[in-house]
Order: sequence, then C-alpha cells, then structure tokens
Amino acid sequence: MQHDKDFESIEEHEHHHHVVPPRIYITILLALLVGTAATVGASYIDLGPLNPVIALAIAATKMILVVLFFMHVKYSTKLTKLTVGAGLFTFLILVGMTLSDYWTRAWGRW
Amino acid sequence: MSDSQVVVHGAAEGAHHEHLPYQRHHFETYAQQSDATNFAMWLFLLTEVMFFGGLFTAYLIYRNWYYPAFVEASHQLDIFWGTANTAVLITSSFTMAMGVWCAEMKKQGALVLCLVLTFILGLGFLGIKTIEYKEKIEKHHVPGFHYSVQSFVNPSSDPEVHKKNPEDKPLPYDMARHTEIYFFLYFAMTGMHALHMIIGIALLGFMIVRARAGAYTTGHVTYVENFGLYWHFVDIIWIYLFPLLYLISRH
Amino acid sequence: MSHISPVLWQFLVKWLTNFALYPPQASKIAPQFDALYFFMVLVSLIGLTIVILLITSFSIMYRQKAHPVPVQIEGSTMLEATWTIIPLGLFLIMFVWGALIYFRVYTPPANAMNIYVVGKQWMWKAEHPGGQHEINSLHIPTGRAIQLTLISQDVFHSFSIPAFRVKREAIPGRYTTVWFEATTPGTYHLFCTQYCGTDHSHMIGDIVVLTPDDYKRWLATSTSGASLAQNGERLFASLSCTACHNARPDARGPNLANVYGSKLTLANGQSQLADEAFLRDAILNPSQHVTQGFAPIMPTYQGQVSEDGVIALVEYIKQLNSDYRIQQTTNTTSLLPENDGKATPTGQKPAGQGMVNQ
Amino acid sequence: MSTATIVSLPDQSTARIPRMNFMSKEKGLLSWLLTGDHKRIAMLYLVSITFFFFIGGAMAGLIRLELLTPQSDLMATDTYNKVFSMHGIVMIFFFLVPSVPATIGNFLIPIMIGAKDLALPKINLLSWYLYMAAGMLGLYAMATGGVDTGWTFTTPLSTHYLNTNVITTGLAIFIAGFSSIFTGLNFIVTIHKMRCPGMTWFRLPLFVWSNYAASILMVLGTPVLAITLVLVVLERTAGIGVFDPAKGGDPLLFQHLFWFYSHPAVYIMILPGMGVISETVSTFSRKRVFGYTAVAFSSVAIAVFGFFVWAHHMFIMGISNYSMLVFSLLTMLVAVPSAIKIFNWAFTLYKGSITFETPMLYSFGFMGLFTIGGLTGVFLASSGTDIHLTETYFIVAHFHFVMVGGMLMAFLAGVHFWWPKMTGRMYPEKISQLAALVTFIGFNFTFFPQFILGTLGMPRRYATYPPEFQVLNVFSTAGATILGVGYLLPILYLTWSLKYGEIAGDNPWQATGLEWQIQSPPLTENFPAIPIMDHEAYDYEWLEGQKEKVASV
Ligand code: HEA
Ligand code: HEA
Ligand code: HEC
Ligand code: CUA
Ligand SMILES: [Cu+2]
Repeated sequence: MQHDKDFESIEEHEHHHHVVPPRIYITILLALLVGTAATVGASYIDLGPLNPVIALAIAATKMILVVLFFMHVKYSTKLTKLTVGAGLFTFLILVGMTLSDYWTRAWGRW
Repeated sequence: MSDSQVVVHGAAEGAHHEHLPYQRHHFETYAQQSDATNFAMWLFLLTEVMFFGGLFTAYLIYRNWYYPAFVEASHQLDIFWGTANTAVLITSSFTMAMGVWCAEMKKQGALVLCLVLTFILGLGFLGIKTIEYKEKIEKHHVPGFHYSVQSFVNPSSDPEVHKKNPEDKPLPYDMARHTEIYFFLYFAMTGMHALHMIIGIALLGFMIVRARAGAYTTGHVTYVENFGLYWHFVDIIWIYLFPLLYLISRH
Repeated sequence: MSHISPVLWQFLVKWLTNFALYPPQASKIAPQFDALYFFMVLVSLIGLTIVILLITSFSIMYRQKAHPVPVQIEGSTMLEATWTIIPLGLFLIMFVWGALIYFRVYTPPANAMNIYVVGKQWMWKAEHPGGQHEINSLHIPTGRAIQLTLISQDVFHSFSIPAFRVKREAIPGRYTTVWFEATTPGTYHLFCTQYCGTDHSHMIGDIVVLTPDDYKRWLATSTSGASLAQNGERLFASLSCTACHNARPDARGPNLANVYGSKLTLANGQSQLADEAFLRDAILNPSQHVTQGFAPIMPTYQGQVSEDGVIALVEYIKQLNSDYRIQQTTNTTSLLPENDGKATPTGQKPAGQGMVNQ
Repeated sequence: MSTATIVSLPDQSTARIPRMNFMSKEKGLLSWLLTGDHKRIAMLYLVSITFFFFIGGAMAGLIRLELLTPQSDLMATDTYNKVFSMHGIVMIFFFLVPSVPATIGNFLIPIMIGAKDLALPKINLLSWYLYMAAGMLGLYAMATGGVDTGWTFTTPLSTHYLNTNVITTGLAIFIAGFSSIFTGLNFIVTIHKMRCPGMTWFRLPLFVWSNYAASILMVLGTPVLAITLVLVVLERTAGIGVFDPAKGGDPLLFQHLFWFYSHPAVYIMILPGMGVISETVSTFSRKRVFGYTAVAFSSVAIAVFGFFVWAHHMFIMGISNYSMLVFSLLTMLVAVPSAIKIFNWAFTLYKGSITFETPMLYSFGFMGLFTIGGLTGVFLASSGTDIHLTETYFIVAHFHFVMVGGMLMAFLAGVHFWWPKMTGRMYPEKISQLAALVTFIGFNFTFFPQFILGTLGMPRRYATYPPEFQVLNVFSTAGATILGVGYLLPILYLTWSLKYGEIAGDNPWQATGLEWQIQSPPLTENFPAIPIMDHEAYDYEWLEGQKEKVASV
C-alpha cells in the first residue's frame, strides 16, 4: 500500500490507543442479550412498584456495558469519562428538577 | 459524526508532505486530530442526550399522571417484536464494534463484512418498526385528528390484544383519551430514534463503499470509530425505550 | 411662559398631573412588600455606589499620568472572600424575606371570602358567591380577607393589581389562588400581565375598593337573584348528577355533603384533600382519582360544562357542608362580610328567579 | 478625561498593512463562501449579525414610537405584538447569542491558545451557513406575516390560539440552535485539544475561559430548546396534546423545557462579554487581572449553576411553592460569581496605570450597567418581590440592562479593542469615545425609566397603556433615539476606518495576549510556526522584556 512508509509513525501515535480484543466484545454481546432476556422475563412477574425499578436497573447496566466496552470509555482518557459524566449529570438535572416540581405540587393536599 | 467527515475530505485533499495524507493541515500531529474528532463526537452525543432528555421528562411526568392510560396503551405494543428488535439492535452494535476492531487491525475484508452486517441489521430493525407502526396506523392509534380510543374504552373490540391481556378492564372515556399522549410519546421517541437509525444507515452505506476502497484500513480509523460511537449511542437510547414503552406496565 | 406654545404647555400640565413614581399602597401586604423592596433598593444602591466609587477613584488615582508604572498584584484571598460572602449573605436575606412574603400572598386565611375569577381572551369575569358577576372589574370591601380562585378558559392570563402588590397567573385547566385585604377605598388598575394574544393590552379593568357599607349597597344593586350555589344546584339537577349523588343508601355515587375540606381515601390508597381543585377535577376527570369503595363509573363532564358552570357546581358542593336547605331560600345580597361569607336567610326574594348561568 | 494613552502605532509614513494576510490570501466571493479559515468565518458572522442587529433595532424603534402615546395609534395591537415578538427573537437568537462568540471568539480563540485554526473548520463554516439559513427563514417568516408569540412561545397560546408563522419561526430558531451548538462544540474541542505547548489551563486568557463556559451551556442547553420547538411544531400541525390542557397535557411542561434552555441562554449571552471585559480592563490598566483564578472559576460556576435556576421564570405560573424555594435559593447562589467578577475587575484597576481608550469606556459602561441589571435580577429572584415585578417593565428594564447595557457594551468594547487586529487599522479614537458616551447616556435615558414603570405596574407587551405612564414612556422613547444614534456612529466610522484608519501595527495597545504578538491582520494560519507559551497570561513584565530584547538587537 502506498502508506506503508508511514506505518511506523502511525503506530507511534496510536500508542495510547487501546485495541479491545473481540473476546470482550463477544462477552458483552452475550451479557446484553442475557440482560434483554432478563428484563423481558422480569416484566412478566408482578413485583409491584419494583417492576419499573428493576427494568431501569437492567437498562442502566446494559447502558454501562455498552458505554464502557463498545464505546471504549473504560480505556479512554479522563476527559472522555468526564464528558460522559457531565452528560448524564445534566440529563438528571433536567429530569430530576422538573419532576420535583410536579411531585411537590401535591404537597399539602393529601 | 459529521466532524469526522472532515477528516475524510482531508484525506482526499492529500495535504502536506510532512503530514500523513489524511492529516488536516491545522493539526500538529495525527494523534491530536483523532483525539479532537473523537472528543467532538462525544460532545455531539451529549447534545443528543439532552435532545432526548426533553422527551424522557415528558414521558415520566405523563406516566405518573395518567398511569392507567399508560398501562393500557402499552399493552398495545407487541413484546415479541420489541424483544426481537432489541436483540437485532444489540447485535448490530456488536458487529459495529467488531468493525472498529477490524479497521484497527487493518482487516479490510472483515471490516466490509462487519459494516454490511450492521447495515442489514439496521435495516432489519427499521423493518420491524414498520410492521409495528403499520398496525398502529390501522388501529388509528396515531395521535392527531384521527385518533381513536376504541381499543381502550372497549377492549374486547380489539380481540388480539384482549386475548393477551384478558384482565384489562375498559377505561373510562376521560382516562382513555390520555392514551393519545402515550402514543404521541411512543411515536415521538421511537420516531426520533428511527430517524437517527436512518441517518446512521445512510452513513453506513457510504462507509461500505469507502471501506471497500480501503479508506479505513490504513491506520486512519477515526471515521469508523466515531461512527461506531454514534451507532452505540442510538443503541443505548433503545435500551431505555424498550423497557419504558413496552415492559414496565405489564403488571 | 408665554414663549411656550399652548399645545406644549397643555402637554406639560397633563403630564405633571398624571405623573406617578410609586404605586399607591392599598392592601395589607403592600407595606410589607414595600419594606422588602426598599431594603433591596437600598442594598443595591450601596452596592452600586461601592462599585462606582471603586471604579472612579481608582481611575483618578491610577490614571496613567498620575501613576505611570503599574504594580502587578496577584489577587487577595481575603478581599475576594469578603466580596463573595457579603453579597451572598445579603442575597440570602433577600431570599428568605422574599419567600416569607411569597407564602403569605399565596396562602389564603381560612375565613377568606372567596371570589371566582375566570379569564378568557380578552376579558376577566368575576363571580361573587352571591351570584353577582362582573366583567373587567371587581368590587370588594375593605377590611376583609378576599381570596380569588382563578382559572382560565383558554391561554395563560395573569391577574395583576399593582396597588395591592399581588398578581397570580390564571392557568387553563387548573385553579390557582391568591388573597389580599384591601385597606384604602378607591379605584385601582387591574391588568392582565401575561401575554395572551391580540388584545392582551385591552384585558384591563378596575378594582373598586368600597367601604363595607358601600359594598353592601353594591351587592344589593347588582344581584342577579340567585347565588352561585343556587345556580350550581340547578346545574346539579339538570346534568342529572342527582342520579348518582342523591344521598340515598343505594346511591351509586358518594354522598357529597361534607365532602369539601375532608380527606378522602382514593382507590389506589393515597389520601387526598378535597379542595376546590379536587372538586373540579372530580367533575372533569373523574377517573383520575377514584374514591375508595366506588366504581369508576362517573362520566366526565368535560366539554359539557363551562368553567363558569364548574365553578357553580363546586360552590354548590362546598355549600352542602353548611345547611344548604337554608341556602336555597337565601337572598343573595345577604352574603355579607360580617357573616364570613355565609348566608343568613332574610327571605326577601324567593329562590329560583335567577337564570342558570352556564 | 486624561489624554494619556497607551496606543503605540508604527510610523504612519512608512507603515504598511502586511501584504500577506488572511484577507488578501485569496480573492473573490467564493474564497470567502467556501473558506475554512476561522478568521474569515468570523468576519462573515460580523457582517451578518450586524445586519440582524439593525433589523432588530428597527423593530425596537417601532416599539418605542408606538409607546410614545397611550393609545395604539401607530399600529394595531396585533402589529405591535408582532413587532416586539420579532424584536425579541431577532435580537436574542440572531444577534446576541452569536454576537461575541461567533465573531470575536471565532476570530481570537485559536490565536489566543496558539492554534492554527479551530479544530473543525468545516463545522465552523457549516455553523455559519446554518445561521444564515435560519436568519433567512426568520426573515421570510417576518415578511410573510410575522409571528406574535413573544420570544417565549408560551403554550397553549403559541400552539392553539395564534395563526401566524409560528412553525416557520420555530424552525428558524431550531436551525439557529444547531448553529450555536456547533460553534460551542467546536470551541470546547479546540480549547481542550489545540492549545500550543506550554499553554496550560491557567495560562489561558480569561476570554477563552468565559467562552469555554458559554460553550458548555450551548452544547448542553440548546438541544432541549430544539426538542421543545419540535414538540411545539407537532402540537400545531398534528394537535398531539402534550402541551394542551384540553387534552390533558401540561402547558407548564413547555415552560420547564423552554427555560431549561433559555435561562442558561442568558449566560451564553453574558459570559463571552465578561471575557471581553477581562481583556480590556487588564490591557488598559496595564495590570494582570486581579485574582485570575477566581475570575476563571466564576465563569465555570456561572455555567454550572446556570442550569439549576430556570424555574425562576415561572414563580407565579403555577409551579409548586417548594420548587419555588429551591429555584429562588439557587438563583441567589448563581448571582454571587457575577459579583465576584465585578469586584475583581474593579480591583484590577487598583495600582494600575490606566488609560481611557474607547474599549475601556465601554467596559466601564458594562460594569456600571451590568451591576444595575444584575442587582435588579436579584429583585426578581426573590420570590416575594417577583410577584409584583414579574411581567412588568421592571423585567424589560432588567434584561435590557444586562443584555444591552451589559453584553452589547461588551460586544462594542471587543469590536473596538480587536478592530486593529482584525483589520490592521485603527478606528478614529475621538469620535468613538463620543459614541461610547452617547450610548451610555442614551441607554440610561431609555431603560432607567422602565424600572419605575415596572414598579408602578405597567405590564410588558402592552400596545396601549393608562395615560399616567406616558411621561416615563416619552423619556424612554427619547432616550432610544439617542441610543440609536450611538449605535449608528460606530457603523459609520468603523466602515470609514477600513480604508482611512491609521495603520495599527502588531500591538497598538501594548497588550500581552498571543494575538497581539503576531501581525495585524494575521496570516491565514495565524502563526508562521506554532508558538511556545512560556509565561502567564497578562504578564506585562514579560512584555517589557520582549521589548527590551527587540531594542537591544
Ligand atoms: C444577558 C442576559 C441576562 C443575565 C446575565 C441575567 C442575569 C440574572 N437574571 Fe435575568 N433575565 C434575562 C436576561 C438576563 N438575566 C431575560 C432576557 C429575562 C426575561 C425573559 C423574558 O421573560 O422575556 C430575565 C428574567 C429574569 C428573571 C425572571 C423574572 C420573571 O419572569 O418573573 C429572574 C428571576 O429570578 C432573573 C434573575 C436574574 C439574576 C439573579 C441574574 C444574575 O445572574 C445577575 C448577577 C449579577 C449581579 C448580582 C450584579 C453584580 C453584583 C454586585 C456588583 C454586587 C453588589 C454588591 C452588593 C450586593 C453588596 N432574570
Ligand atoms: C439583544 C437583545 C436586545 C437588544 C439589543 C434590544 C434593544 C432594544 N430594545 Fe428590546 N427586547 C429584547 C431584547 C433586546 N432589545 C427582548 C428579548 C424583548 C422581549 C420581547 C418579548 O416580550 O417577547 C425586548 C422587548 C423590548 C421592549 C418591550 C416591548 C413590550 O414588552 O411591549 C422594548 C420597549 O421599549 C424594547 C426596546 C428596545 C430598545 C429601545 C432597544 C435599543 O437598544 C435598540 C437601539 C438600536 C437601534 C435603534 C438600531 C440602530 C438604528 C437604526 C437601525 C436606525 C433605524 C431606526 C429606525 C427606522 C427606527 N425591547
Ligand atoms: C353515573 C353516576 C354518576 C353521575 C351521573 C355523577 N357522578 Fe359524581 N361520582 C360518581 C361516583 C361513582 C363517584 C365516586 C368514584 C369517583 O371518584 O370517581 C363520584 C364522585 C364524585 C365526586 C368526588 C367526591 C367523592 O367523594 O369522591 C364529586 C365532587 C362528584 N362526583 C360530583 C359530581 C357532579 C357535580 C356530577 C354532575 C355534574 C356528578 N358527580 C355526576 C358517580 C356519578
Ligand atoms: Cu390576558 Cu394578557
Ligand atoms: Cu433566568
């Protein structure tokens, strides 16, 4: 290939670049599929208010797996981790503070 | 993802001597370039998170307000298709991740294969979504002026769903009309998600062509990598949509 | 002054007579608001003066001519801490003080006289308990806590009385409340302050504050014959609410006497205070909070009753707590301040002459 | 006023604008329209936002004319509603949000951090195109009937009760939003990844810090506005009912989502301006900024806390009382970092060596007016006073003090300050000082009476008003005329100076920033070679040393 002579220099720059082996990807895929099965299964059992909690917990776990491994955050710089955290945080602020208004509107009316 | 497109164009322009051919002139090193585009992609995903954030907020509020309506309306969704779609999407995420690996390992053939598989799985997801949408359209469950609450005020008029959920009681009309909000959120969220899928698939098509020309197996993997991030993000959105819309109101 | 043209002169006179710098204080809360307001003005003036003094004195002392060689200074943690903590402290005082006033304005006392206000594009309609209704004006007595229960029929409006320093949004689909006690008779501005479309700036009116005696007279002259509750009772019958809510042992719906103000247990186990907002919701969205022990069979009346109608129904259900038999024969002018908003029979006019107002 | 000055221009008889610079490199319209150069894109932005400023200004003129008399005699109420709506929309989305970041920031951030360009030049260009598309769509909406929602699009009014061009305008703002997102995203990436060797975070000029903070807000806040507008459009077209109380939706949800963006947006508007002030105050007192770290972190604090206070726009709109408590308290907290900045700037003057060129005059204007605007913001943040003052002219005065008295002054300060760098020529000093003075006087005349009007209870968005408010309104209109002149002057003399201004040389202000160490106007890739930063920001001793070095050679 025409870029052969550049090969070395690329390798140099790519030092910090962690290549995740396929083995891990396969494990994650399986974990995600199991998670999907689990969440569907759990939805058929009546656990009262726990149902949504469990469903969301499983979803969160799946998300974390995807983010950490498929999206390589586990092997990324602090900056990337911080970025992901910031996004999650602002998202929670939006949802949390808005819902807190709705929730407290009924206060004193029980 | 569009920022990495810049990189590709840069490659096409084939800039300076002392640089790698795909390095843009204003970067000092290639590492800086790939770092920067990667970071840009993450920031773009942040904006996406907040974009969907508005919809999730609306969903949570109305689910609390109109719980019975949300329960009954969610029974209209088919868990089978939902689960199948989740599996399809997760697998496509896997093939995409493998694609990135192939690019990194400079395996051109395998990369093309992975991309094609991702492409097909993506299409499969949309296909299944179409089946589901079609049913909603037929039942007049698309919010708007033609919306019908028939299935909720009179569940037995909808034998298919009724059979699966025989314990469903008819909703009083004033609650039943709020199913429209559920379906609006359903269409808004899955529609917005599907839109992202469509954009992703279009980009995949473009990438397949470029990959076959060997564009990504030269050590310049940024584009594939950043696209991968996008694709996984779309996957994550679905990972939440699936339980929220299909599952948590089964009981 | 002869060189000033007469037209200009007229203008000047008009301006000077119409000129105001501060709104009148005509309610009990107004002085409390003003105290905080002037406190804030004072703090702001001091803060601003400090800033301006710093800038000008430094500018003079250290202008290049006087001070050609600058002295490089890193900063000073002490100073910076000072101007972090002092403003913070002041702001927190303003926060607490403001919140106290806020809660006062929006927490009506229990014995307040309740007037309903419906906003719509582009007018205000006030409904007195005695059945008097007025458009773009509101007559109230001094010395009496008045509670407004507001709702909008279309978009957001906002009921603002600058002289009272109170204001409350009228929201579609939800009751909001505000209260005040007028102190000085007179006529004051009523504004709609929330932008509501074309004639937003014409959605204005007068707040007429009367002495209790004048108020009595006004009530008498503007009565329509039937009180709100009586209108409600009429509606209650004509919408056949009585089919279910009839206090018979086999009634399909709960007995509504003494419901208002009580704590209900809902079918989902939560408890719920039956206030005006709940009563309204119970009529329009009955299935949203089904009372324990009953089937969710009550139909919704959304689209069948106007907001005015709902108000009448709510008022009727509220009056069921007192002896509503007496209500029926009430003369509407007797809903006087001294009586805490409750009626006493004087029997001047038989019930039933008023129109059902929907 | 002192006649002392720090301006040091090269010998005008021999000085030349460098033959090679970013403007002369390529010629022709196309070379501008397809450029990737951040400086050219900045110039494109500068021209376009000025255009929109004058459109917005013309609307403001109409507003003030109508309010000259209590009746609606100049235009019908409907027309008035359209005029103020479009005034607000144009001024906010097409002028103030992109004003400093997309022009001055675009031009200077790469230079200040020692980079050749922004990280994503094509995205930068795309962002300008999006802005233009949005602007044109906005103008189209205006020309074909306008929109009368107010800039806040309150539902259900905007969704169900108006039949003006809400959808087109909504779309225009949606697109403008993406333009803003891309600008912010580009800045963040650039500031993180493109700093030259030796340029640590705490050597960054404060202008970069404040733009960084504003970019965070753009990236995280704007998408929420986007989805909100999508919902409004869907509500209008399909009647889906999320914001429609008749269908069980909650109109307040709209407000939550809208203000989740629009409160941070006010900090998007002010933060870059604060950055400008840090630069000018330091340069014209020849002294490093007092408490650099505090000023830097206060920007970030404003950005972060800015996300927690949005419901202070809804205190009387039906949010729960408990929510009000939280949001009111947090608003008080977010006001503190601004106070820190004001005092730190004031103390930057302490023991400095101060001169009073135009940018400095504008900066003084900023400090005074922003303090007033900010402190009246605290009136609104205190829930008890907000009840009386909300939705009146008090608010109008508050936000014009911060946005016009604050940000617009800062923008003008920045334009004058960097004009020699951007064009290579000086603006005429005397007349521009006059313009700054006129603006300041006109501004106070225009907007100070509105505080009194608001306290009296005059509602905002009123085409007609009770006659006793007329005196103050006439003052306000008269002031606006002066203000208009104050804004027209810079346009005239700045254009004039493009051709006839004195040659500025590299560093007319003797300032320390990297941008002042290169030629004016800069080269296409800014630096002949990537610089190495070996000193703190605002290090005037280093600058003296540099000069001596040159002298001794
Ligand atoms: C650039 C834009 C900008 C900026 C920076 C601000 C800054 C602030 N704003 Fe403002 N605001 C707007 C633009 C802006 N605002 C707009 C456009 C609206 C109206 C929207 C609409 O409805 O159309 C609005 C409305 C608005 C409201 C809603 C009013 C209502 O609708 O009822 C509130 C309420 O809390 C508020 C508060 C504040 C506060 C506390 C700050 C603070 O950040 C200010 C902090 C600054 C200071 C406090 C000054 C410096 C302090 C000192 C120098 C210390 C002085 C010394 C002592 C105290 C000793 N603003
Ligand atoms: C960046 C933001 C910005 C800026 C710069 C301005 C600038 C000005 N604004 Fe603006 N204003 C807003 C943002 C801004 N405004 C917003 C967000 C609203 C709320 C809208 C809403 O309620 O939805 C508002 C509302 C608003 C109102 C209240 C309307 C109402 O509620 O009824 C008024 C009234 O006086 C006003 C006046 C002015 C004036 C006199 C100027 C002056 O500073 C402008 C001076 C500039 C010029 C005059 C241009 C230069 C001269 C010419 C171009 C010559 C040609 C002139 C003519 C043909 C007349 N504005
Ligand atoms: C078909 C029978 C029926 C009719 C007609 C009916 N209701 Fe009801 N109503 C009920 C039942 C059953 C309940 C209790 C369950 C619930 O809360 O939905 C109820 C509850 C209520 C409540 C809540 C009080 C409580 O104790 O739960 C109010 C208030 C009320 N109705 C008012 C009205 C009014 C006003 C009308 C006429 C405009 C009306 N109802 C017509 C059956 C009826
Ligand atoms: Cu009603 Cu404004
Ligand atoms: Cu705000």
